[in-house]
Amino acid sequence: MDFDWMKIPYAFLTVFIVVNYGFLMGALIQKIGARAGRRHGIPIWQYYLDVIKNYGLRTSITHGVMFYLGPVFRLSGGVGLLLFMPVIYGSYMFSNFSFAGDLILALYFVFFGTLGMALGAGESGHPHAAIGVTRGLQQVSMAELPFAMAVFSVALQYQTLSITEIVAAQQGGMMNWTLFTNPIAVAAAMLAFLGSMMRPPFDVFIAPQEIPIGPPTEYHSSYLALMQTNRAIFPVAKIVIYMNLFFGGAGSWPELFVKVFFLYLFSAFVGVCFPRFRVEQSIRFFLVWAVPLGVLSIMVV
Amino acid sequence: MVKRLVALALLAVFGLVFATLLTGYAPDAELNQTARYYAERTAADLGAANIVTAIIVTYRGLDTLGEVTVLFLAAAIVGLVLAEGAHDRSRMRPPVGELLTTGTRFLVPMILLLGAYVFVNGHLTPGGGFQGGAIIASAVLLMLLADPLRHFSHRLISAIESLAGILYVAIGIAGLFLAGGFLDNRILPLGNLGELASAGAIPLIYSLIGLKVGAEFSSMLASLSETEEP
Amino acid sequence: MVHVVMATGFLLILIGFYGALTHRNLLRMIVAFTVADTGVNVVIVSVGHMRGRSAPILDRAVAAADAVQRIIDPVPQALVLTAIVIGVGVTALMLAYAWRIYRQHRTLDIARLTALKG
Amino acid sequence: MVINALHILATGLGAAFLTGLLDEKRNGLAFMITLGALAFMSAVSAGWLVLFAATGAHPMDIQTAGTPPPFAIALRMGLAEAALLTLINLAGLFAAMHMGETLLARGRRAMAVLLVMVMALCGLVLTRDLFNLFVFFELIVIATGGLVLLSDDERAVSAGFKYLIVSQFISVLLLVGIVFGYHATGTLNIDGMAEQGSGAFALAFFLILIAVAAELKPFPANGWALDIYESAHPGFAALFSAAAASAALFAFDKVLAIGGAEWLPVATGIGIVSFVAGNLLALPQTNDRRLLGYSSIAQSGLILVAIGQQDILGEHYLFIAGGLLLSHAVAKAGLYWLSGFVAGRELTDWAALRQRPLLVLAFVTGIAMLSGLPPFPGFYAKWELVHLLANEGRLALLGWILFGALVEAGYLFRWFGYAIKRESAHTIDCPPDRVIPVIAALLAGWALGFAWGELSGRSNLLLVLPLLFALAFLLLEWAPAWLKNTLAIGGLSLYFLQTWQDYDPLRLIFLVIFTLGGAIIFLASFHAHGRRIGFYPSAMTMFAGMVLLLQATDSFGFFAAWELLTIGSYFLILRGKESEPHALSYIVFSLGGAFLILAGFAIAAASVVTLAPSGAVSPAPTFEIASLATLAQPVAPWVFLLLAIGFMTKTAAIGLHIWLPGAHAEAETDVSPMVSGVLLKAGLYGLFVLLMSMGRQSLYGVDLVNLMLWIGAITALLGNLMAIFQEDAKRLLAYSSIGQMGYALFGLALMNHLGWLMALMFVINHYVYKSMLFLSVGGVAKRTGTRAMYQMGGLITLMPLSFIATLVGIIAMSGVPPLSGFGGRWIFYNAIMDADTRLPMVLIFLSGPIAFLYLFRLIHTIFLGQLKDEHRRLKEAPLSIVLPQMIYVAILIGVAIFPGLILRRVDAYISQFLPDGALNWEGLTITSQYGWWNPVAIMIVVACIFLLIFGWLLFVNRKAQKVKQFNIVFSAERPYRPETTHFAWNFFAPYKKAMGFLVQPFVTRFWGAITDLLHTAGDLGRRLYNGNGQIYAFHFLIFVVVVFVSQLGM
Repeated sequence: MDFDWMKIPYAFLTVFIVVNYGFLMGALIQKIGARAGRRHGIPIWQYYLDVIKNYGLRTSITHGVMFYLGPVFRLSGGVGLLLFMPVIYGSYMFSNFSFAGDLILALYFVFFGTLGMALGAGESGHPHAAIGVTRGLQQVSMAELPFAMAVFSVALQYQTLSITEIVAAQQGGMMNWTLFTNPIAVAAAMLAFLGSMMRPPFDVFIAPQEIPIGPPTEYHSSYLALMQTNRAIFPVAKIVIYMNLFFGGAGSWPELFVKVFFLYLFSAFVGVCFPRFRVEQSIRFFLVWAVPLGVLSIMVV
Repeated sequence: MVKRLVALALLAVFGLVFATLLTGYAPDAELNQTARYYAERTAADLGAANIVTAIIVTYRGLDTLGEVTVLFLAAAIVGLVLAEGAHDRSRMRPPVGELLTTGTRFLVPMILLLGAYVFVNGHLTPGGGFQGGAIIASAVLLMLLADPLRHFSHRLISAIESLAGILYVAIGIAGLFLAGGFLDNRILPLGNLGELASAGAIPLIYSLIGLKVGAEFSSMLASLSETEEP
Repeated sequence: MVHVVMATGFLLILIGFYGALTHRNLLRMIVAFTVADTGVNVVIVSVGHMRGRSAPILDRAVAAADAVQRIIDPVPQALVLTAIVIGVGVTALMLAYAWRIYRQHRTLDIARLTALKG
Repeated sequence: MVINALHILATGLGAAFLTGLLDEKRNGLAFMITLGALAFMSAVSAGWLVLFAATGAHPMDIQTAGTPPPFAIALRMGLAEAALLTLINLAGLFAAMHMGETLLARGRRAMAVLLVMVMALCGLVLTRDLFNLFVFFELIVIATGGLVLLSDDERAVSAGFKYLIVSQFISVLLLVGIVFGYHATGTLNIDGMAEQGSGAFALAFFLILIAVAAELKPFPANGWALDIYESAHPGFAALFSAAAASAALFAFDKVLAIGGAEWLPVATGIGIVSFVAGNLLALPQTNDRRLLGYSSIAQSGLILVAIGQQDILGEHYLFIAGGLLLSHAVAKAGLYWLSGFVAGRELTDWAALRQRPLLVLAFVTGIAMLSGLPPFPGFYAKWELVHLLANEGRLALLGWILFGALVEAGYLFRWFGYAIKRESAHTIDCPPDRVIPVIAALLAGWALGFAWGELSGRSNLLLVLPLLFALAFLLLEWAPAWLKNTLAIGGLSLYFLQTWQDYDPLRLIFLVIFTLGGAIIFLASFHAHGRRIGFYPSAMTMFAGMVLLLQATDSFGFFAAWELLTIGSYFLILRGKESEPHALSYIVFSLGGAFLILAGFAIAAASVVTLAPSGAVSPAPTFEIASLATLAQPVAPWVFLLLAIGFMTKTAAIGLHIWLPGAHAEAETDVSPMVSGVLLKAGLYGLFVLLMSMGRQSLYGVDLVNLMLWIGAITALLGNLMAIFQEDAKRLLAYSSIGQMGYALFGLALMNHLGWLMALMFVINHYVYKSMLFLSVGGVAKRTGTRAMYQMGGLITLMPLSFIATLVGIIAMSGVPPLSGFGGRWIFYNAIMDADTRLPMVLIFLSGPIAFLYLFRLIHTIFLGQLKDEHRRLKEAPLSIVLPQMIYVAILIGVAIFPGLILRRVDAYISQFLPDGALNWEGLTITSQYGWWNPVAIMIVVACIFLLIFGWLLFVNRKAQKVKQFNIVFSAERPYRPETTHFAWNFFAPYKKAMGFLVQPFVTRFWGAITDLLHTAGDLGRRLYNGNGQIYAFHFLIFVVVVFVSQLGM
């Protein structure tokens, strides 16, 4: 695997597909959530409208350099994460820039956007921005733990850190999926998944945004547009990791769409059923329920 | 009370130690090697009739030099300590009996003579510098008793003491150069055993010691007498 | 006989020690030490003693030739002299100290001289 | 030509008598006579010393009275005697100078007493006659009684009396013993008695021995001595401690020869009890002279132990006992003389010394000598002693010695800390007659250090170039800081250029960090003005220690270097404003660790066998580090354990970490990066060496390396966790260092190829980003005048360069691609794939994100959020502090793109030890057996995406203006006070609620409890000394009885 100029248009293509899919799926999930709450919900194209509107707006204020860079980091993180993975198994076209690194690169690049966003929001000078960021970081630090262990378990199981090879090992029927060959690791990872999807019960850190004065008030117009774009790409990219590691990967776009949708739905499903945890409660939850599972998965693999 | 009990318990252990030493002690039937050497050689080597004196002044002369120094030190320190009890010349002279005053006048020269005799003959008869010195000091004591306000010249006492000391050391060093070693008495002719002018430098040294000891004791006595009641 | 003398010496030492340990008055302690010193001197002298012999002085009674058979061990005699003199020096020093202490503190009680401790 | 030794005695006496001839008023002349006599006596002794030292002549017997021993008193002059006489007479001479004023006031009698004292001490050393020994002892007692009175302190009188009481008991026992000994052997000559042995008069010998032992002021029969030390004139206390104690020790040694080997344990027992108890009791002291007194007792105890161990010390006996004795004597004399300059008697009053740097140097020299630090004789002596003890398997004794030495170092360095950090109202005046003795002690200390280095038969530390270079800065203290700084940078760089070819790749990495790394940090030191006294010698000693550590091939060189870097860094750390307690805990932990290393080396040496030049097989007093590999069971795991704990103390592994946060946080701006970025690597180097040579070890079925793995993981977790709760920026970084060192330890303990590679990456990365962050934060702290992060905020626009450095630093540190931290993480994951143990990884997984938390806190609360009113006019940190940061940024990016430049060589080097799992460095991609990583590609991809989006955003928002600080809405109000809207304090409160139980200060409490326990023990022990002279007599008698009973039992 090496660089090839053709990879650049292919990468754009991947991003384009994922963005569209992300918009649609996001709206769909939101609608499902609304229906579960006996509300009508948003139209399926709502995100397009939002994004187009926001890209069209021009702002005349900024809070400073880092404020500027926040959304840039954010979106770079999402796009980069997507592009450092082979999205479609067996497809050269959609293997993107996965020659640059393996699973570990993907795992760590997740934090790139988080870091930038945290910094950018911080410079707005608004205390709620910092409160939200710290809450998110605290929760994620514990939520990531079972996931990291699950990844380690899977890597040990397949004796490789290459995503492609992990997916390859799961080919040949559903029973070869990690879900069935290493169910404990998957259980741990799926709990972690809940924690990282910014949905109830683990979404208290976006509370400062909900009272509408957090980052979204400070980030408006094109800043917000970038962030919304990222909110379409990033969850998908993240779920793609899960899918590749635990659910046999995807040999084609439709397969990917379906798997990602159901995984996303899982978090939405849990989200509508449970009330919100405070941060320390989430930390304890992960510590008590998810971490032991992760430890177990490492031990038994 | 506890203190006494502890003291008794401790001393019981020491008693035990001493008792063991005591029961284990058997007097020698023969002189041991050192004593035998002294018994056999003193007369011939050093020419001193009094073997104890020979040991004190010559064989173990370094001890004796130390001994003299002990007294010197004690006198110096007593002087140092008492110096601050600046004596009070204006105090009343306590009443002293006529008998004592007269007796003193009569006795002091004789005591001094006896003292000199004792240390000059130290190598021949029992006695010696220390004994003689003490006798001389007793004369000073008597004088002080007779006249408690009497003032002795510290300058003189200390000059005697120091001169005697320096000469003593000088004789010792002379032994290094003229005879077999430090404090060797054979820098002077040994003479005939039993005579006054015999045993080399021993009589000289013992006389110096006598003077020195006498001066030291006197100095202490004088210091004490000049000190007021604390 | 020698044993009796020696035992007396040891006893004097113990008595002196006991006195020094139990009396709190400086002067009494000094006296106790002189008792103990005396005890030591007695012990020293007794060690040199040999039954039936005479003092180590060569005179008409003891000729130089048979001194070896006739005299007692002269060394302890020499030692005891030194010990006595040293004892005197130390006693004088202690007395001077006692005077100075009394002058300073108006007490001779050893238990009250505890400005320095720990 | 030398002069008969008897002239020494005769001169002393003659001069004493001569003063009596003088008029009471002519004290000046008497004083000249006194000084002249003492100078003559010193010269004669020195002549003998030179003779014996130069020719190696045999000891010479000196007869008196023209009669051979045993019939007359004989003296003996040999090397030891000559050395002691020189010491005693010089001490007397300088004591006379020091006490000049008092002596002149008290008159000729006082001078005579002093002369007799010195003479008697000489006599005690020279004489070979037991009774003569007694006479000299009594002379010393009486002279002491006199000299005590020279004090201005009225309490001295009662102290002197207490001394006289006890000495009366002593002399009674001694006399009884002597006379019975004479009766049993028929001689008073010590050699004659020794020939016959003490079997026939064991009880009498016991009395003699115990009486002489009591003159050494053994615990607990020493209350009187302490009172004298406390109240006497310091000039005399110096003589009492230096000369009298030394002479008494020598006398004890002579007497012990009569008893023979069976009595040696008595000496050892008394010695070790005194050593440990003396040091413990010194711990709670606040009076300087009393503390020195306790220390003297302890030191005498140590020398007594050496005397008691002479059966195994063999030919090294004089070297060891002499080294200990001379260091103690010189140091103690110097310190007592110094105390004469200090007006107050509290330890803190020594702060007045700071007015005279020379006196501070003398002070520190004294303390280093007492603590047995290099390059002083005590260091060499301790090395030999410990090795010989280990060789004989006397490990309990060895342990107690090291324990006592640690306690001693503890209170001495605490005291030094007071002197450097506290304030004193007193001033110091330096009359020449008082300064000369101190300078003499100072010079003597260094001269002895040189002499012992020469005698040691190993490399003389005072001839080692790096150390000389460091010490040369002592002579340059007059120069301005910028000049010294330039020299320091030049020296480090030149050293690197000269030597880099001599090293293998692993050591080369360390060398680069130790020299060039240090030089970069020194760039920041250009910000200091003035002369910066004390900084350069300390810093350069530390760097000298570090480069010597890399050079060292044998255990001695290694340990010496280790101690040097410890001392240097201690002085550096102590320079911080509030660093006094932290520097103390640093030095105590470091020395504790060093002692464990020493013990480990000693035990190892005992079983490493080398060929002596003659071809005979003998245990090695020092050995090649590499031969640790040849150690066999059952010694090997123990050695491993000791060394590992020692090194882990330096890397602040959890449990041994409590010194680090304060030490690193309170240090000066440019010192923090030195001790954190550079110094910590020395510990890692030690661990590298240890693991490379010894590999896996297990003890009672516990795999020690596995244990280290756990410790590393726990350290990483807890270090990071503690870091997130800090409000102080530098403390945060310090705790983060603990965590980072945990990572490195973990990597090493993985014992696989990639684990080591990862540890090495941490070595490099940690150096770069921790130095950078410390400089950046230090610059901010310098400008804002605080280190509390919640008092900062919004500094990004005012200090943009510092911000960039911090930003790059935290990206690198958190392991987020594309910067170099990611490489470490990638190697880590590959490494753990190979590991046998999996559970500890969990902790590492957790600590990664936690690191992210504190990094965010660091950058947010300082540079983002709300700018405070009082900071509105701040400027960027000084150029000298910013410049190295920018260099680091460049290095970080360089390393991030081309990690292979350095790592591939190391990778190849590690393959020698652990061939499996080497990486493949072909092309730009780094490949392991599990995955791959292409730093260049990552950098390009990320940069392209980033710039693309950024460019677009810039374009569309080209007209955006920066809004005012308070142009935000906060709870429906427009805030106007930055304090209320800067979210910074208690930043991670929920985390504390959830995980706070992990960071309860258990370890601090544990060590605090230990310290309290020691202090309490010391305090209880002090109550023995209730000041009552009679009780002291009881102590003496009890001491005798206890020794008697235990001797019966043996």
